[in-house]
Amino acid sequence: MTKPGRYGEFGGQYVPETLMNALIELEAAYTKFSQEPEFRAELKALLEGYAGRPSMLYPARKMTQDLGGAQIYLKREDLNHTGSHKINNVLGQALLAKKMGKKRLIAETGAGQHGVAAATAAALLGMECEVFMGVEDMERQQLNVYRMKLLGTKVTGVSSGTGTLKDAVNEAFRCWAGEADTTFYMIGSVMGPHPFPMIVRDFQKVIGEEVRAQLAVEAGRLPDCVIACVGGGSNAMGAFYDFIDSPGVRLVGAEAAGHGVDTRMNAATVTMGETGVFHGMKSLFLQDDGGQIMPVYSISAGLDYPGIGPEHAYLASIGRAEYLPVTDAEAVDSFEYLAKVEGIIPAIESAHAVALARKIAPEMGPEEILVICLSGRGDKDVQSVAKYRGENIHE
Amino acid sequence: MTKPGRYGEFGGQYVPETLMNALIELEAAYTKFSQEPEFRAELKALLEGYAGRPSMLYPARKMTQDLGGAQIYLKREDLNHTGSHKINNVLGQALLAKKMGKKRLIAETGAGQHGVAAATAAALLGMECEVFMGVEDMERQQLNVYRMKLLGTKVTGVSSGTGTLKDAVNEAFRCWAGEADTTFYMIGSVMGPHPFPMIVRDFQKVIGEEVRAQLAVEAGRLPDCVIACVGGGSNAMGAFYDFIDSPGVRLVGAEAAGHGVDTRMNAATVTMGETGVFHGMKSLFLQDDGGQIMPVYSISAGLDYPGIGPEHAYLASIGRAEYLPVTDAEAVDSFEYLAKVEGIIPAIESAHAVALARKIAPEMGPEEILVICLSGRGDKDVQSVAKYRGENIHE
Amino acid sequence: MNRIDATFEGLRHRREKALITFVTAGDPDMATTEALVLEMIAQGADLVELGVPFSDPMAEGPIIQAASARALEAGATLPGIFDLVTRLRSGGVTETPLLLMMYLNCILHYGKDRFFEACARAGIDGVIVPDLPYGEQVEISGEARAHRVHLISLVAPTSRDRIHAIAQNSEGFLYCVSSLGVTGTRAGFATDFDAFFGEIQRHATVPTAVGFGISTPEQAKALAKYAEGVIVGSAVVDLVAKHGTGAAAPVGAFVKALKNAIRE
Amino acid sequence: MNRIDATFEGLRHRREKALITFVTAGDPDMATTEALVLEMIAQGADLVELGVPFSDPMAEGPIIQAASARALEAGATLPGIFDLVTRLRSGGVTETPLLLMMYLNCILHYGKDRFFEACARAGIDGVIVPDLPYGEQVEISGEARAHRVHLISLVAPTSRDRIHAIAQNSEGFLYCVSSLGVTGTRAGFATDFDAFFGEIQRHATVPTAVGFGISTPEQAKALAKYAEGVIVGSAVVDLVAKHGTGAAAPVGAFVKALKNAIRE
Ligand SMILES: Cc1ncc(COP(=O)(O)O)c(C=O)c1O
Ligand SMILES: Cc1ncc(COP(=O)(O)O)c(C=O)c1O
Repeated sequence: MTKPGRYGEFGGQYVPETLMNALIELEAAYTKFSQEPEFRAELKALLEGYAGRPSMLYPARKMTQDLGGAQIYLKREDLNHTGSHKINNVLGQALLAKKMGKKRLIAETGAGQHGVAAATAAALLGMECEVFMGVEDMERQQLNVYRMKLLGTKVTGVSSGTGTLKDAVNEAFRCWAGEADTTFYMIGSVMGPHPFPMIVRDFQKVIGEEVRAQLAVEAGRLPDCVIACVGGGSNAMGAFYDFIDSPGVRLVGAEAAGHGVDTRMNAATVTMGETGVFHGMKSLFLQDDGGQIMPVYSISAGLDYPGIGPEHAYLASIGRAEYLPVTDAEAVDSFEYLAKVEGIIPAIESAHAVALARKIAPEMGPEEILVICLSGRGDKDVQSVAKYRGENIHE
Repeated sequence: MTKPGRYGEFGGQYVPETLMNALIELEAAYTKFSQEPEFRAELKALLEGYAGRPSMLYPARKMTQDLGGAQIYLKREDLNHTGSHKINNVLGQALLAKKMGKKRLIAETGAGQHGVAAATAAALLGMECEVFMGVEDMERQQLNVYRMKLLGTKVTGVSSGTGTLKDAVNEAFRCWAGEADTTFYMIGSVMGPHPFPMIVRDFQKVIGEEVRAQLAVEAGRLPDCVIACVGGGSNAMGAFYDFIDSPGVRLVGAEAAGHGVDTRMNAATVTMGETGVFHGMKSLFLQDDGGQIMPVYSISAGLDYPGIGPEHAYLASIGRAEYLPVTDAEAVDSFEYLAKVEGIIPAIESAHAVALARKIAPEMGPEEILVICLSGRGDKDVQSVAKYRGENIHE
Repeated sequence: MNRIDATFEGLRHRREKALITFVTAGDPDMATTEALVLEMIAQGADLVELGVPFSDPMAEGPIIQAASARALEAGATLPGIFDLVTRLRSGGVTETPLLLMMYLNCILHYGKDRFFEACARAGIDGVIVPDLPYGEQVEISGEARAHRVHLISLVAPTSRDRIHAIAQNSEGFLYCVSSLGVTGTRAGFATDFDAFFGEIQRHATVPTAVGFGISTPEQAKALAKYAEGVIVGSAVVDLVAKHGTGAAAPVGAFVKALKNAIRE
Repeated sequence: MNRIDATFEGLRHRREKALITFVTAGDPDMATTEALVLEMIAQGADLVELGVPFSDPMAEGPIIQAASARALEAGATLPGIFDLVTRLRSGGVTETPLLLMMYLNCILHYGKDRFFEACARAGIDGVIVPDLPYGEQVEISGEARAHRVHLISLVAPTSRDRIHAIAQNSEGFLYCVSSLGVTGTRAGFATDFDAFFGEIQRHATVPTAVGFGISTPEQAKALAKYAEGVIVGSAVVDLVAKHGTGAAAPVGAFVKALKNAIRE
């Protein structure tokens, strides 16, 4: 990292001046509280006593045997309360908000995963919460909208732009700009202006730290490869971070290639994107000829984002991590594979990581260890996979 | 217990002679393996290393504060892999089946919870699996049907009778009667002929044992009251069993009262049922004037069963446990309550237990401890609760 | 003397095998059942089983399940079945044993003692309870005996060590289940009948009858050699399903063919 | 001398406040924008901002968001906007400063140096980049300066400790954001303008202009007293939304009213 908030050339704080004070205040508060033993103890209590951490590191013996290469472990974030790694981040941010004396939480959401997590944290900590969600996404994800309402959160539709995640992010920033004194913006991934990418990464790095500790006990050594899917990049950064300075650990991110990187229907930011500035950060983005942000596509709603967190862009630029595209077809195939082989239905996001593992593991030796970050569970995706397979399912 | 397989007058083995040998073989195998350290170690490894046990005992501080009585703890079976206590049972039974040299597993399912758990265990242990499911239930629960197929299980529709859970049980027994030499029947609750109620209870009693151990650490003492919902009764028996001989622990089961016990639309077996023989056991059943088994109703598919496990019937008969009816309205209300207050969306089954806790906790002292067995998570129920509230949600 | 015992004794004297046929009472209505019973007896049935419909006939295959559902739908009840038996007994069926085949819950719900008293009064000679295996029979055996109604025991190829005890403690006749699984019609049998019946006959104190899956005169003939009687259920019920209230003639013809087949 | 500096100097001599108006370029089409710019200048606009449409205008409220979307839909591009500016400059708009208001990504994507060169060539005097706060301006400030295009700084009521540095380092004019949140029309302002502008004026080295939410001549007049200029955007764009290609007349009338209000 070059200067605070920068990862090489990436990162920064590209936001309207109206928001700068809020970012400065946030950074100061985070710096203060994240070093206080009390804050750390409270967060630990929430993670262990509510989210269910540490999450299991599961030796996938049948998969290992089937692929005939590296020993495969699954980091079971799917077993967390609310079903994904998103809870790690929202508990951290909500607690921080509470310490900062904020009364109100806001968040953006795409398919609703981060929104549901945010609403959960808000309910638990007794705070008001409003989630911005594209109207297209609301229509597609009515169940998650209802879930957020059940948790006591107000869901506000965003009809500007494509009516999807990126527009919801825009709207959350706009809202925050108007009321940052009372309101805390809980961003959903390692994205946005500094200090968000740092804060979210810090709240997610528990994933990799646990992997290190668990493997030390299980195998007495480091993993040889860690694979995670990358939307904004929070579960991947969480899984990678503790290993960045261990050069023997290969870090691989799975990007959503949708219908293929040779089509316009993908969300493979590192593979296909260009450096740009968007959502407050300098990073890699899928853009058209005029520098307009492109509509993106993936079967996986959680990977359907035209950018990537700046720290990932940096790791890609220096070659410390690789980011490889995985198509819808490969992801669905691996979704089905893990269900059949291990009795675990992964989130379709996580299935992208599984797909890469199925390519990489057989090329590794049987003494080597490959860890897949299983970022979430797939209950939410069964319907769309069925639809993908041409089965007409209603509930 | 009076004689093996009997709980007072309840229990027994009321099955066709064609099945008796299978039951005898099962009992012998269970007796043998359940005492072997190797079997116990393997099961423990599955429960801890796959299902995610021990499940958290969560102090529900906001709920405690809100109700102003006993200290409330939630036993978080919802955090288990596949989202409910059902996994405890299927891992035990599937492992037993494997030890017995069976190639094939069969199971019945109502809404699909036990079926999905069974399919999961089968996938994990690499065994063939067929699940019987009423055609009505299949139509209502297409997602779970697809989920089972994803896990590699064959789902067979049962159109006889009411095309629901009880008919699926009938069909599973019929199937088993024809091929018990190769096939293991994994029953889904503490029901059916001996030794099933005992086996399932033994595989579920880990719930109560963990509660005891966890509370000993947390509070240095026993709970004063344990509440669980009762369909067939497996999560309740699992939660109660370790405390039966501790007379200071009040045991309360929540029965589904559907539209009310003054209507025909309920499933409140202890409150409204009579002693009878069905599904291989003597117990309490909802029956009509002619001794025909009644169609039952509850908003909760998992409690929608016309009987109850024989050990519960016994505990009710001797007054050791109470079984109180909870209506749909009360359950939905408590479903919403727990979401808002603790950020936990419970299974609608478990919400029945929460509803009783909301009545009982305020009558207890602040030094007393009440444990709710949160048998499962409520993602599966969001849609039907929305429908109950008149919201039209599609996916 | 119980009509079952008398009937088997008479058959033994005549060196004949017993033909035992089954219909579900009240399918499609009680009048048809009455006609069917009379016709089956006229065409050679030596004993008749009346199935008491139950919502959840766990031991039955699809044919009898469906008949049971039709009968319940048509309003069949246990009191109605007792009335039918009473009518049959007063209408000339004085010698042929009539049995009820039914699930335990209906007996318990009616009241055990009251039930067997009603059996005796109406003229029921035996009761077959598929979900009451040997070992649980104490549940109702006292009441049955008090009213001189035979509780028929079943024995299956999988009964193994239990065959001895079941055979020795049976009354009326011993119902030998010819195939695993549930009732229904079958193309063939996987059972090793020589071994199975060898074991049974070593211990049996009452006549034996074989049933479950017998649907043709040929099958009846082939199995008749192992036992004193042959039981045919689903195949009859199947004809009732097809012919409804007009089933008496085809059922009669079928029963006649069965009786001829086991008579040769 | 940059036209912005010259214009403010002239206004100061005449003891007039600057009226700065905004339209989204290409909404609903370039010809209309051209007509609007000419009409606004004719009716008293002293500086004109052209909004470069962006897919994701994070600092904008619904009115300008919608205009941006309409312009993109109609095919507006940065080269097209440079063409428009070139046409305006060769068509007689020689003195009035023209500024681009746009998001950083469009500049980076076009190429920083190439962009400012194009600005200079076409006759753009300043660039307002809402997502480039003081502190990140080094990103493009070198290139801007090389081509003598002013990079306009914004300062907000929440800028607090930053006001000093921003004010001291600004060029052209200092864009003082009159309300929090995004652009748009507002009924009232919660800002303590005396304190805010007191702090700004203590440090400002260039003229100040106030904007964000000013939609009526009355508001313009009330706020004009704090600064050397008043910026009106959404209210103009709203008229374009309503009147489309026929917006020149109503926009002209509105601009005239605004200018009159701040002239008194
Ligand atoms: C299960 C799961 N995995 C991964 C992601 C992608 O987010 P990120 O890249 O920030 O981990 C999401 C986003 O919703 C998700 O729900
Ligand atoms: C979450 C949950 N709780 C409870 C039950 C009821 O079963 P039991 O009474 O055997 O625990 C079910 C059955 O499907 C269930 O899914």
